[in-house]
Amino acid sequence: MKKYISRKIFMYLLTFFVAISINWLIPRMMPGDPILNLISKLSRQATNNARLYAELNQKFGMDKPLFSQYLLYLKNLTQGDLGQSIIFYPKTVAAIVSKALPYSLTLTIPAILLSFLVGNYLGALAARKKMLDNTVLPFWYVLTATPYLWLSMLLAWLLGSKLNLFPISGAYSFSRLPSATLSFVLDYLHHWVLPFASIFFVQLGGWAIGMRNLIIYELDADYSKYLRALGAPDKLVRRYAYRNARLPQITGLAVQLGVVVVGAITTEVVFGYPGIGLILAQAILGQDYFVVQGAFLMVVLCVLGANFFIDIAYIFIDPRVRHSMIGD
Amino acid sequence: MSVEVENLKFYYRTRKGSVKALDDVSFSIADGEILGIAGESGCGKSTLSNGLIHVCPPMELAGGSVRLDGKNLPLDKPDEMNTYRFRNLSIIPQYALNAMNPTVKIGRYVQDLMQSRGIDYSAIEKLFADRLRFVRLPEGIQKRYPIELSGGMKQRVVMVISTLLNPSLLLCDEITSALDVSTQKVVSALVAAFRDEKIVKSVSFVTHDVPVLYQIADRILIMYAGQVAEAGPTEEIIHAAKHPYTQALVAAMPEMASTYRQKKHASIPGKPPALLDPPEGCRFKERCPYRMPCCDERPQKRLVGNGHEVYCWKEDL
Amino acid sequence: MLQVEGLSKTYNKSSRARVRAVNNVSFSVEKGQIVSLIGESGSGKSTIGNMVLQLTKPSSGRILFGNQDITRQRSRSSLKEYYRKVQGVFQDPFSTFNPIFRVDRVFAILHREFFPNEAAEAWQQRVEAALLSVGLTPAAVCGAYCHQLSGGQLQRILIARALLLEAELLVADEIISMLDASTRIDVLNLLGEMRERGLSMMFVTHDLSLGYYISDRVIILYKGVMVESGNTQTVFSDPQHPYSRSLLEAVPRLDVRWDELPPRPASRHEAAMFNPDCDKGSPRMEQIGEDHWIAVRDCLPGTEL
Amino acid sequence: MRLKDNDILHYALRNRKLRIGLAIIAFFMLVMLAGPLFARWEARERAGLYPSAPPNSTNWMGTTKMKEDIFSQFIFGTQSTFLIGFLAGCIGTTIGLSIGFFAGYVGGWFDELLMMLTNILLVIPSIALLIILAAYLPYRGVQIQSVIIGCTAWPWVARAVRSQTLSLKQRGFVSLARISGVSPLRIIFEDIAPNMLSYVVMVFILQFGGAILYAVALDFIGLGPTRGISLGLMMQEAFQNNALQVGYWWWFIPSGLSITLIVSGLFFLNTGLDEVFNPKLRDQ
Repeated sequence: MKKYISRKIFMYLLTFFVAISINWLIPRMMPGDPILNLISKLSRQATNNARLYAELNQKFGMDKPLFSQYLLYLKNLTQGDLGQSIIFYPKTVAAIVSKALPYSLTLTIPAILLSFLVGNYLGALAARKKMLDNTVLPFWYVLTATPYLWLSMLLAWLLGSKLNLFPISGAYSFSRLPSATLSFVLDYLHHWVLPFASIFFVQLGGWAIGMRNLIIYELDADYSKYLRALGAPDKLVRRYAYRNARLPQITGLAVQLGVVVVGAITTEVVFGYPGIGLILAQAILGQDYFVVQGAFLMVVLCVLGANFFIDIAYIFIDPRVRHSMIGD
Repeated sequence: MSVEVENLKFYYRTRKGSVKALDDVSFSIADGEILGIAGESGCGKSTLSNGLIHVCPPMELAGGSVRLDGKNLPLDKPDEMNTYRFRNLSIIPQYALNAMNPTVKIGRYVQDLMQSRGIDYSAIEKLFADRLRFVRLPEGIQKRYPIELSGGMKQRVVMVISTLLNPSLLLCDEITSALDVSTQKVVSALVAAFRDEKIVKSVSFVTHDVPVLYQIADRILIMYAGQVAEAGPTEEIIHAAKHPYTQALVAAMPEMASTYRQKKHASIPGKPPALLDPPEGCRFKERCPYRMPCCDERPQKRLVGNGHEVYCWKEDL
Repeated sequence: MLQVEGLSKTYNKSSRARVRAVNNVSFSVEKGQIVSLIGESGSGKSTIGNMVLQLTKPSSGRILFGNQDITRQRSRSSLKEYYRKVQGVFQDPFSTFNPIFRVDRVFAILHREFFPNEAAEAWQQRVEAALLSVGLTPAAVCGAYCHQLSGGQLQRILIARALLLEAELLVADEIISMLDASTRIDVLNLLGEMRERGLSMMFVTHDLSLGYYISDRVIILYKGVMVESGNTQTVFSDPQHPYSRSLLEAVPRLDVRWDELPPRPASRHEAAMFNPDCDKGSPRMEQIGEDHWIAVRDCLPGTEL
Repeated sequence: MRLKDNDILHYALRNRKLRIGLAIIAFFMLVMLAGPLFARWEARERAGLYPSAPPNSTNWMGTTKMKEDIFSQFIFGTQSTFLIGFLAGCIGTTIGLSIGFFAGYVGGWFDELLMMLTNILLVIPSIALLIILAAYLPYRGVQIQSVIIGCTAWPWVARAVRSQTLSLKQRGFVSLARISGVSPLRIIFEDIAPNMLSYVVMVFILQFGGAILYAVALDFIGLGPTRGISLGLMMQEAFQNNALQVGYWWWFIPSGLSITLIVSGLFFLNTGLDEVFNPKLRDQ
């Protein structure tokens, strides 16, 4: 057991290390001198680039050999110094990113978990009722095929500007300051509904379809046949099939995390929701590479953390995995 | 007579028509008797066991009746059959090695099963433990997952579970074919022991392995292409078979007494007929060395000894 | 013909649990001789077959074919030369034929790989001759897909394939366990006929009655260890190793019931026997009769037998 | 793959999902091929009489704020989106296939290494990788965008193909080929690959759809092709010019709808094929 976990930890550390290195390597892979590259982009910002050039040069230590640059980069990273933002000039990247993270998490985590639970339940239902299977199932396919940003725009336009039921930008109305009062929380939720809905519904379809197929396989498995041969009522057969079909869905959850990031980014942009996604989009428009790198690392960190958690938790959920790990 | 089967027919509905897998089969199993049912693959022996316990599409009941302890089984009404399943009629399936839910402990599995069948688990718990000891399985097995057991152990656990309510008829469907020789002997001896201990009243033991039947079966029923060829006491079927197919089948079995050089066994030429539209009359006529014109009509049952029936026109049986 | 010396194969399932599938097995197969490897699942019999066919790399030990150690060969040409003389037939006929091609593609592959410059008609003649010699009518078989033929027919096509290469050694790995009782005897008789024509064979099976029926010498395997070997009649009539004795008693027979088996005289070599369940290390083969060997513990020096 | 008996063909023709999928894809192929004949203006050309006009007789789909004709943008946008999806799909499938095949067939440390690489890339969200790659590219054409999408979308393909190859490798006909002296490369392409043809087609369809969704997301956050037009770019421009608040629905509804329809058509096609090849999933 310990060996399995230590191998997993090693794998995730390695993955994180590779992610950081990619993040560091790409600007250097690009043709031309990365600093000149950055400066040529910066020159359009009317800040005094002489001082910035000196600072960047010192920051990157371009004269030193490549490897020591890399060590410098890692050292800064460990102290949480992700560099200086250009478009939000005085603020450091670490500050910007850590301020945006809570908003992203409150949006994506509920969307992922709720869509997982509701989707699996609906999928199990569809495998049982033929009527549901023929009418709703094709609708779910269309749902998974919908780009997140289009669903967000549709909801924003329909429920937002046309019917004026929900605000369509920001995490809370501008006149308020974040405080723990009930009215602020209500206002916050009021802004939260539409972005949540657009991630939730697109994810929902995927889980429902996955569960519908998995349950059909489980209902056809030998242990279900044996239960029916012993006269067990459908309720028990379905309960067992649902539990076993949910296990592969949990591993699916881990993989899905990486995909849902796409949705989060574009949805946040449409609703102007101040999460990591919006920061990333603004940084790209403003050619602010430090923020882009910082946002990338934060996204990768969250996804890796969640994946690691699910991998370890899965050992305690599925006895077959636990058994194959310890060896008979 | 605990089990009487009359003109039973199970067909499979397919796109090209219905496959007559089991076509007008009649036999009976006395109390305390192990009836061996043998035949090559495709002769309908597994269709018989699965049909008796659970008729589900694409299989359908096309005719005939089955009486168990005098009561007519509603084979074509699955939910009505539920009252009989597991209580009076139970099965050890061919896929016994993965018949238990892999993610549930064995004790928990039996508990769920009992509660779902409306049986109070505390009454059964002691019996379940005794039966596990009877098949020489450790008590602690209830806390383990099916994946942690060997093939032989899983087979025995399923045998205990299937017979927990002392059914009067136990259907065994090819339970030895997936096992090694030594485990095979243990499992077949256990089936005989279950009958001796009156845990089950009668047993139908389906297999393609005729030597196993010679060891534990009281009577043997030989099936060919969905119909009964011959049925009778084990000794007569093996050493004094009357139906040409049974004679050829037993002759084609190499056994520990003869080698290739001493006695070259002969095989049966040709292939069993397709059951989509089976030939008229005796279905073995294409491959039978004693074929006669009258073989084009369906042979009637003829008694050639006490409880020894043959479906064949041949005069000097 | 084939000399196997000290052959072993260990799989490491996880870094701690190393499974020793084959443990220091040595035997030989002479010309025109059928040697059957009998054992239950997990006894390593198929692994030995695969190692002789060079489908699995042995962990240690040597395999000499005509005094050439094939475990050291590397080049593909030497491998192809080896397959010209040593061929195999596998257990599941329906898995041995690629379902999306016609069955006679296996012959076309032989033509391309081994006889590239032979004329098409001459090759077709030889194919039809080989099919006839295994009791198949070429017209019924050529051009068919594997799901249109019976298991017995498919296995006979593979045997015909070995004949086409004029193979000297055939490794038959459980080739009849998937066949029906009536067709399996045909294939067995065919193997018998080919032995008369000088083809030697390694017959891998878990069914003792088949081993008894067809083979000249027999090797009984248990957990990768060769517990007993020798002439078929001597071993089966006078088994010494406890495992072979229990195996022989477990076989369902058509002539006598289990409880009516005559009691066997006690084994003469109980003490020195190597028991794979509890003894570690590798056994040594000790001759206890004319062509009758059993595995003994190596660590007891000087015990006379 | 030769249809052994007409059973597969029979179910294929009757499968509703397959028919819907094919119909949608055929429609958009038509739009792509015949469309340019009806497009009276270039994508970026000043066309309509007045800006942000709703659909009318001259501009069938209305105009943008910059008086560009939305209908012609729609036609050329569909073309480039289709192209990106196809190219990225091909690249992603090819990389995934070759890594999956060789890791599965060769095994040993080679397999260990490739699978470690695949697992690493599987965990790192490919969109993040894409953004980093795209952000640093000085010039982004349609081809370059499909290359980077393809290069980051292959890990799940590699893992799935590897497990398929491992199971096929155990099949008898691979051992038979090996003892017939057939070279490993030929075994992979003549024995293993054809058996996975149906699976490879389904993988390609999923890659095609996935690539379109990624491309649209990239275009929307400003990393789309610097020249030319794509459906994602149209929606980004609509959003930038607050078409939502002002209600120029014709600017973003058709492009979003057509992306959804293309991708759902592909998903229907994939599920239909899945049901044809493993009957258990058919509608009960």
